[in-house]
Amino acid sequence: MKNLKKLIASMMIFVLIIGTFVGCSGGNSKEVNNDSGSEDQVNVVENVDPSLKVPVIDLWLQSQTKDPIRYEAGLMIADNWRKLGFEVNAETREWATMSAEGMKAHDHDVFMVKWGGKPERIDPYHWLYSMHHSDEAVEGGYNITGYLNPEYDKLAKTFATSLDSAERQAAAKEMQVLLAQDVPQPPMFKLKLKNAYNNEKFTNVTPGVGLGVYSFWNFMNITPITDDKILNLGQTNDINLLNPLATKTGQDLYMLKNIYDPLVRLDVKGDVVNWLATEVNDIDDTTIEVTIRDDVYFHDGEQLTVEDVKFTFDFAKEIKSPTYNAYVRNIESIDIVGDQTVKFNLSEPYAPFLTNTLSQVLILPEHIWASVYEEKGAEGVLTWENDEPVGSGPFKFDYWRPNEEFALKANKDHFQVAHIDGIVRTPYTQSFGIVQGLIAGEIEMTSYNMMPLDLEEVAKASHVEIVELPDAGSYIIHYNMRHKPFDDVWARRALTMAIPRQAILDIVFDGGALKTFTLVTEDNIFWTNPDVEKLDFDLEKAKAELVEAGYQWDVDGAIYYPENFEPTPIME
Amino acid sequence: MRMTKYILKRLSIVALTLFILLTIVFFMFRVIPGDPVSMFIDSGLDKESQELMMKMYGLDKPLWDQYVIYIKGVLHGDFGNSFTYSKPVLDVIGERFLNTLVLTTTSLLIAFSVGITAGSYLAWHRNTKIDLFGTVMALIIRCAPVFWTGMILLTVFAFKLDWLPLGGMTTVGSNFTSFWDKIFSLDFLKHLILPAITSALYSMATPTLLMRTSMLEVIKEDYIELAYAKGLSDRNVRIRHAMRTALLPVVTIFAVQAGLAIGGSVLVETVFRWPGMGREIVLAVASRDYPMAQGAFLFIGFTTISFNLLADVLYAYLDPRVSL
Amino acid sequence: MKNVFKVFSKNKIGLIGLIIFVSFVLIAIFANFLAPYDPMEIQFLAEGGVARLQPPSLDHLLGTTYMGRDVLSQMIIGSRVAVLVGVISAVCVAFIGTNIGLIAGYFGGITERILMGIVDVMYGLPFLPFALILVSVLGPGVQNVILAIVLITWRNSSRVIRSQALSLKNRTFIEAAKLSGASDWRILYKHIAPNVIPISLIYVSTSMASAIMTESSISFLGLGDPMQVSWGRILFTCYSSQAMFKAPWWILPPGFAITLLVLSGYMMGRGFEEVANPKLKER
Amino acid sequence: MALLELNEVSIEYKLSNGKLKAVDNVSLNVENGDVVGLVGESGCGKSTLIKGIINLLPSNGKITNGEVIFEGEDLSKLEFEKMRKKRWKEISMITQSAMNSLNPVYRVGNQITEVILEHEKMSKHDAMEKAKELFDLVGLDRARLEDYPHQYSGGMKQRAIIAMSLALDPKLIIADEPTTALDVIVQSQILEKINALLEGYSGSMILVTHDISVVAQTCNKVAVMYGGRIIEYGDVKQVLKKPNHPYTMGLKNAFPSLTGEKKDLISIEGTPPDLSKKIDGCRFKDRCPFVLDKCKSGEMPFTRVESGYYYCARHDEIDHLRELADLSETWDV
Repeated sequence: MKNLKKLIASMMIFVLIIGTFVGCSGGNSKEVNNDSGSEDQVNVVENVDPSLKVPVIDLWLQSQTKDPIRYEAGLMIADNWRKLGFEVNAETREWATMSAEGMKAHDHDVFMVKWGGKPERIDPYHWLYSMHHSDEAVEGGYNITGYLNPEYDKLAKTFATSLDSAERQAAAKEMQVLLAQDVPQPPMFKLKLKNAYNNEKFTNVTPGVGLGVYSFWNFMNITPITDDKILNLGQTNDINLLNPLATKTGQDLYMLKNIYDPLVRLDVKGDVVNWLATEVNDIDDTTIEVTIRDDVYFHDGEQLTVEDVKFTFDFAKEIKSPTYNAYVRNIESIDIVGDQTVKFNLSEPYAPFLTNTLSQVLILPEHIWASVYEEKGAEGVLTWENDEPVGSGPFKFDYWRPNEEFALKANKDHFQVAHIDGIVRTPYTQSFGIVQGLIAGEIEMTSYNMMPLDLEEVAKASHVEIVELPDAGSYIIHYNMRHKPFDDVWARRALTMAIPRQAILDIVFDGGALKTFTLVTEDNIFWTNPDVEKLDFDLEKAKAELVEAGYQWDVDGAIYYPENFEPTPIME
Repeated sequence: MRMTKYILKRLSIVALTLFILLTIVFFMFRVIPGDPVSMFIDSGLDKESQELMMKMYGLDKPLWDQYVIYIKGVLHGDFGNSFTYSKPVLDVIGERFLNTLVLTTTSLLIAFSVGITAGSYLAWHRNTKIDLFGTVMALIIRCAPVFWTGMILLTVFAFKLDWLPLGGMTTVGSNFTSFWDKIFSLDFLKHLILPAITSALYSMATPTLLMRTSMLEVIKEDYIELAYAKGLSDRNVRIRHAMRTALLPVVTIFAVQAGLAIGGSVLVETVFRWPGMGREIVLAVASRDYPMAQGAFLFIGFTTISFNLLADVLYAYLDPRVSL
Repeated sequence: MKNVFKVFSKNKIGLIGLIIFVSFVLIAIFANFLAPYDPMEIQFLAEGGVARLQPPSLDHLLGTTYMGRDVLSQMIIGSRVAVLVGVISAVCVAFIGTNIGLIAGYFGGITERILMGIVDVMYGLPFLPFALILVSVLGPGVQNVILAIVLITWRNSSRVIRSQALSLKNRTFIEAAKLSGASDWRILYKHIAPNVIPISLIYVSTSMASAIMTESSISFLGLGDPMQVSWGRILFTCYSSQAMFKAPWWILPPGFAITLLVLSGYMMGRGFEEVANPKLKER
Repeated sequence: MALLELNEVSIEYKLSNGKLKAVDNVSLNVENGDVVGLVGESGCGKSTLIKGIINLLPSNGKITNGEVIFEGEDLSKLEFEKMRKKRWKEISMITQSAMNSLNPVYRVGNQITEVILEHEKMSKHDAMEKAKELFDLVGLDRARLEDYPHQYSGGMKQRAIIAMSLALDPKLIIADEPTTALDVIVQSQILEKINALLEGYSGSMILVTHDISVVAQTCNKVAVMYGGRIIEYGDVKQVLKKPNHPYTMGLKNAFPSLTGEKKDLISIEGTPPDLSKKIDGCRFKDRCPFVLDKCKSGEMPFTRVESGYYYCARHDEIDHLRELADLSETWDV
């Protein structure tokens, strides 16, 4: 027994030794690299007041599961920020945690999000108004960074309410200038989306802005070459829910947009075109009159009438649909003013009413939804699965076997008939399945964004053609202007200039993206302002601006605030 | 009669365990940071809509109320609606659960039939080179991470040789009228082979080694000598007497292995994209789909406990010395 | 240390296990000296461009990853997480499990019923899914992975230790100690505990093996500590980069390393088992 | 012709550190109707010998020399299948520890019918009928056939094994210490049962035991084994009344008197020889009180007596030694 005790004791010591050794060595895998500071020894102070030390920056990274790109890019950004003397604590978070604490509660220091370039964001209301107006700087609001700029707010107001598009355009361009110099949450990259299709079976592929080949117009225009007129679509996720009033994922909505019709649609460039509507008239700032077609029928044979239109908007409001809330919120009332005409009365002027409201709200058949409401009540409508959706769109719901297939067939009675006979959508759950499926001919099209390794793989198959389209959304790095050091514009500008954009493009994106300096991407010709200040990677200049603002460094290269420092939130 | 009483008693313990489990799980999921709504902010859910959606999910109520509502629902067989699928949790889980069950049952069948045969074979040829090789192999396979084995099998048999599909449960575009129609199809079988073998390889080592040890023990017994003296054939002695008796301890670990296999199905299902419970639980946790995760967790727990019960009953059936 | 070797020198399996384990520990301790590159540093080709998916060469003995990182260095640094998680969780698991088993077995009555009730409920928990949820609750990080593993696996040893304590407490030498007026705790830790230690040691080794396996599984599912290179995460990165079919040099080494280290745990456990129960030697 | 004829049989075990000659050059005849007692201390090779007869040696044991002739056929050279057919049918066994000789997971009845069905073309039902008759014969309740071994007492198990051994009416039954593991009362019951059964049994039997009193009650011949060799063989009455080998004398002293006269039991000091080493001279030399120099080397002379034989270097002084052997001082070391 005695021997055993000794044995235990020695093992314990052994364990402790391992623990300390391995544990200690675990901490120092990243060393602060100060080689840039050694060249110009400006503002290096020997006995700097420790209370002036610029606080540690918590950089939240997306865990690799969701997006390896943001993870890798984040590591590179952190490395370069450290070169400026900032102490950066990079840690990863799950998306659900990060969005609740950052996107919603605004408790972050800094994190990155890839914002999707949906067609309804072509009118840059979301980018310029929602994301930067002071009204949205509250918890849950889109002004995640907490950008407060009265001058900007004024421009934003004009942009949001004016019906004169030239005036709106001018305001938008001015706002972009302000954002580019204040860099509250600068955009960094936009993807070069690479979708693929089978060119031996289909032609006339029309990718639409934001959605690529997943665009409604592509489904309308794509033309079969062979007798196989069913388009097999491979995606990574399955459809979740077919209730337009309750769904929250784009994947569901884009399919629902084929089944249901809105009053107007956004075309491949994002411009408004009439759809159910034949005529849209602005009577004044807050009154819009819409006349609809008289030849539209729901898939069950009932005619689509102005009553259905009025019902849809009223209903979404009545049952408090979270999905439609943003669209119908500022509609005060809807009047039926003629056999085919309705009048929308807005509570306040809302410029993007067509792009952001009329194009998004899908007209529901009153005869179906009213009875569901009667049966289940408001909550019941929101949890209703709507397993066999009846719409009026150019595609009818065919069947859905979860995790296996979701199928639509063309509605030959629609006022605009697609060239294909149907769509079969298969969820693959992992992208290499999609790539192999394309090569093997199991599927003919995917909106999955091909990675370099995938491209290598499909290059061997001559029937797979790549469609390239720049993304209208971008990777945005969200600083929090409520937290130090992001409350100071000079710190933000310097940090922005320390983002190694080119290196990230080369290494992380492997050429699959472009740099971007404005939230309204350069391809959005009408709205973008190409002449904004471009704070690209430039450590020298970053350092110079910090020096000019009075920042100082200790001998180890760590950065400190100047004495009696008052942050400058925005440029004068 | 005694058997029924025993089972009833066991079932009540099961129910209690499940209730405790349920409570732990319920509160644990609420402790996980993040909520099921805010993760959709970037896709266009503004402030007011987020609140409406929280209300839609019933998450605006105090935690205790939510718990009471949930427990009441469970007692009525209602596990709530999945946030992600907006379907009753049972509907979603039902199918996933069957998928997992098919996979684990197949792999356990393979693992135990091969393991038992191999173990008794090794014991029969004890102290030979085959025995040494087999034992070492079993140990090594047991120590190899199952997802890694899966990745390698996938690379070799699906990618390089192209004999078997790369994953999933059925070929894209195949059409089955029912669950049974599906699982008895050749296509399904092809998809099943790799994940089942991967999982089986992992579960195989324990029964093999245990069977070997147990056999070695049994071979020394007098009744084996007597069986030989009786003039029974080698085969008969080995199968009817040695293996049959040596089987008993192996049965007891069946429950443990089944529990491990079901819990471990997360890994195999991830590697092979098998639409089962394990993967669903990971997805549900990631998307904070509380009802789904709770339900899935409860199902897995229930299955684990049921397998324990099954093993006990099976043991009592196989060993006349044990009465329940 | 001498004692450890003395125990093992008689026992081949245990000795091999110990040698493997000690080698990994040494690699882990000296990882920073052994690793030819920083495991997270992106390597570039001489002609520029990232050294993506380079097969093994003299510069990179085990090739590079898709992001151009040196696989060998990642393997070496990754051993730290494995050894750390393995050793610490094993010791904690055995410590907690042994104590709970001892207390339950010795005191009996309501204490035992409650403790063993907890163990029973713990057994109803599906191991890996529960570990995943715990890690989600606690957040990523090696220490949280260890905590999650310990919180679940202590159940394994407590049952066996309890039955040992049960049988020991009725032995005459315990009765004698009681009569001489020793307190319960003194009897428990002075007289009973030393007798169950050989069994605890078996659990230390096997818990180490299972902890290492669990850590790599959690990392493989993407829930490990993303700031630490670990073998499971190397596999996860390889799997999710879709390069697994093309880069055997990337996918094979971590698996072999995990297998070997886990194996060493079981082998040492086997060694302790033979010490605790010499009858096994004949097999 | 003898039923079983062992000619100079030697059996060796291969061990990790060499060889062990468990049976060394043993010859023995069993005639039809004989009940031969095989007596010896544990480890003397008697179990090995009988395993050698039915060819059930463990894999490291081997008959290295001699022949085992059963009904004119050398069993040691018989191939497995042919041997298998003979087992139980021709030679059955009553095993040493009936406690463990029944498989715990099968009903006793099934274990009996199993052997009947294996060797005879018979329906299951008939086999069961036969088993019932056998149970009647050994005095067990027929209904107990349906029970599992763990529901039996030790004596019942032994009876069940006896019943089983009789199932195929074999020519030879080898009873390997059938009573050792039982308590005294049950021992005598079982022994009585065996004796009673032998009345109606025409075949032969080898009764292995370390208890010489059992031999006296049951057997008509006795072979005394020591250190791997039969050192004395002969008619039971002859041998017990006038043992010729000092070991037999000692053995006789160690057990209660057969005639019932009161006397002190004297045990033989020392341990049997290590069979893994080559033994020169008499195997009993280290424990024999009468040991002389001539005992210590070479082969011991073979002395034939009226009903058998023995090996002792002092064969010419046996009567004198026998007197000395009755005194307990002789055996003091």
